[in-house]
Amino acid sequence: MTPLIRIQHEDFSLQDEIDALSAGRADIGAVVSFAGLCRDENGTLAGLELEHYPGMAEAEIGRVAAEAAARWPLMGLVAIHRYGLIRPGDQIVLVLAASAHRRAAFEAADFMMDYLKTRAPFWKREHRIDGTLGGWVEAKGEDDDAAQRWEQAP
Amino acid sequence: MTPLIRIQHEDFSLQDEIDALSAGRADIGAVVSFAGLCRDENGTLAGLELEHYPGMAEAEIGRVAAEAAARWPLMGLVAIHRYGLIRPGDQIVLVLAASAHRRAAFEAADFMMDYLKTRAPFWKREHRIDGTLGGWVEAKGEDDDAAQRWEQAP
Amino acid sequence: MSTAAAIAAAGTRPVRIVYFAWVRERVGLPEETLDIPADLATVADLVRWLKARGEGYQTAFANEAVVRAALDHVHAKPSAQLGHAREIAFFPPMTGG
Amino acid sequence: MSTAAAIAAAGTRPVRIVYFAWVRERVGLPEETLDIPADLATVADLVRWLKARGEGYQTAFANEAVVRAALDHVHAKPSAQLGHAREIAFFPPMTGG
Repeated sequence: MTPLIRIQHEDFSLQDEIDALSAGRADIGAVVSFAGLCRDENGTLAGLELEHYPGMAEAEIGRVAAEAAARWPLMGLVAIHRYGLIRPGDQIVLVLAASAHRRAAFEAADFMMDYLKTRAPFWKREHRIDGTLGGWVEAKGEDDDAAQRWEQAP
Repeated sequence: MTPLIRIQHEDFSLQDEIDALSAGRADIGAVVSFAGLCRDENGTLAGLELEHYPGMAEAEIGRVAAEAAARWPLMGLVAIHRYGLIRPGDQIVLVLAASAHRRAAFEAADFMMDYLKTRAPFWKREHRIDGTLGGWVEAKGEDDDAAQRWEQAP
Repeated sequence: MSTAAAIAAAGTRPVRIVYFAWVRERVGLPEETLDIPADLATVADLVRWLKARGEGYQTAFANEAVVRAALDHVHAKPSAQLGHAREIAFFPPMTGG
Repeated sequence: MSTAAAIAAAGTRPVRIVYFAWVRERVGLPEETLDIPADLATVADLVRWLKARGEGYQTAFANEAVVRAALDHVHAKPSAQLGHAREIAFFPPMTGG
């Protein structure tokens, strides 16, 4: 199972990714996907600008994916992260985990997202509808806590 | 938030369902979806025939969805279950949960699937490629155990 | 005389009974409307009454603990009161999803 | 004389340093190639050396505990050895996903 990792500006289609994963095989029973969308909490957002570290983004998501593949019996794993200007309501990130059964697929997708949030080198900045540039979005402590859930006891 | 429940023979598109959920709004940050596919474990399956109890299927999935909506702050909840003959590799069921943040979306989708498995009135029977009719698929004890995880302490 | 008393006096009431999957196959039909004794109190009572109707029912309900029931589209335990249920369903454990 | 000893004797070695998000804005450039002293051992040592270069760096690294680093595309703690890293990155905590 080779994880598919894409860093791109273009939007993506969940159904296309699932179809590509399951084409020509019938051993996948469960596909869990996470789609992260651009939220506008106050009605003042023109869009989020996503800066990323080319090269490291692919490498780091690849390492997270390899960890997921080592922990769960996966038959497919996709991670797509967009960069550039993303409008409110638009898709930012997709994680898709396929397995024979649902438990592995749910856990792997959940794990991937927790680690993507804290390890993938992306930074969000707000562009406001009044034309001004907002601040850089601050990292949340709860994301670190979420990632901690997956640490195995020594 | 009104859950969308559909019992149909036709296939579905995850991306269409997500787009419909998020159209014209920007408060959804996370959409978790589960797609269940028809597995052929031994290479002998022509398809699964899904029988259902019309009326009760919609009602029961509606009750499960109402429970999920009461437990998590959801902004969208979709459950689509197909009936009739489903070919190996094809989609059978879709659950999609949308929320501001990912934890609620993950848990609600997970909960929905565990309860759909044990409460939705659907029954699977195997059709084999040699033309014979296989047995009815047997319910798994592990599905009951999975549903039990969500029972709240009295 | 109350409605309930009238039904009890009449001795029977009509209910629609529906069967699914292998319960349907063993009973031999997908549904039927039966006049059931008004004094059948629970789902389990109805199952015992059905089993007395013939071999198909006996095979279908051979292991009563396995067969599930629903009253008017709501899951019901063997001990559940039939009440005024109009449609009673019997089926194997669900295997959807 | 070993390669390491040769580098140490030369006194400096060239590394590419890249900056992202508000670290990039405060430093005032997205990347630069600098000849750093060969005796800088850790990421923290490099940060201290950079801060001596000017105000932009001082602002960027005002709170050293907040800024993250990567050595050749791999996350590194302040105590991590620079080793033979060719590309060293500094950036705020990630906010992707």
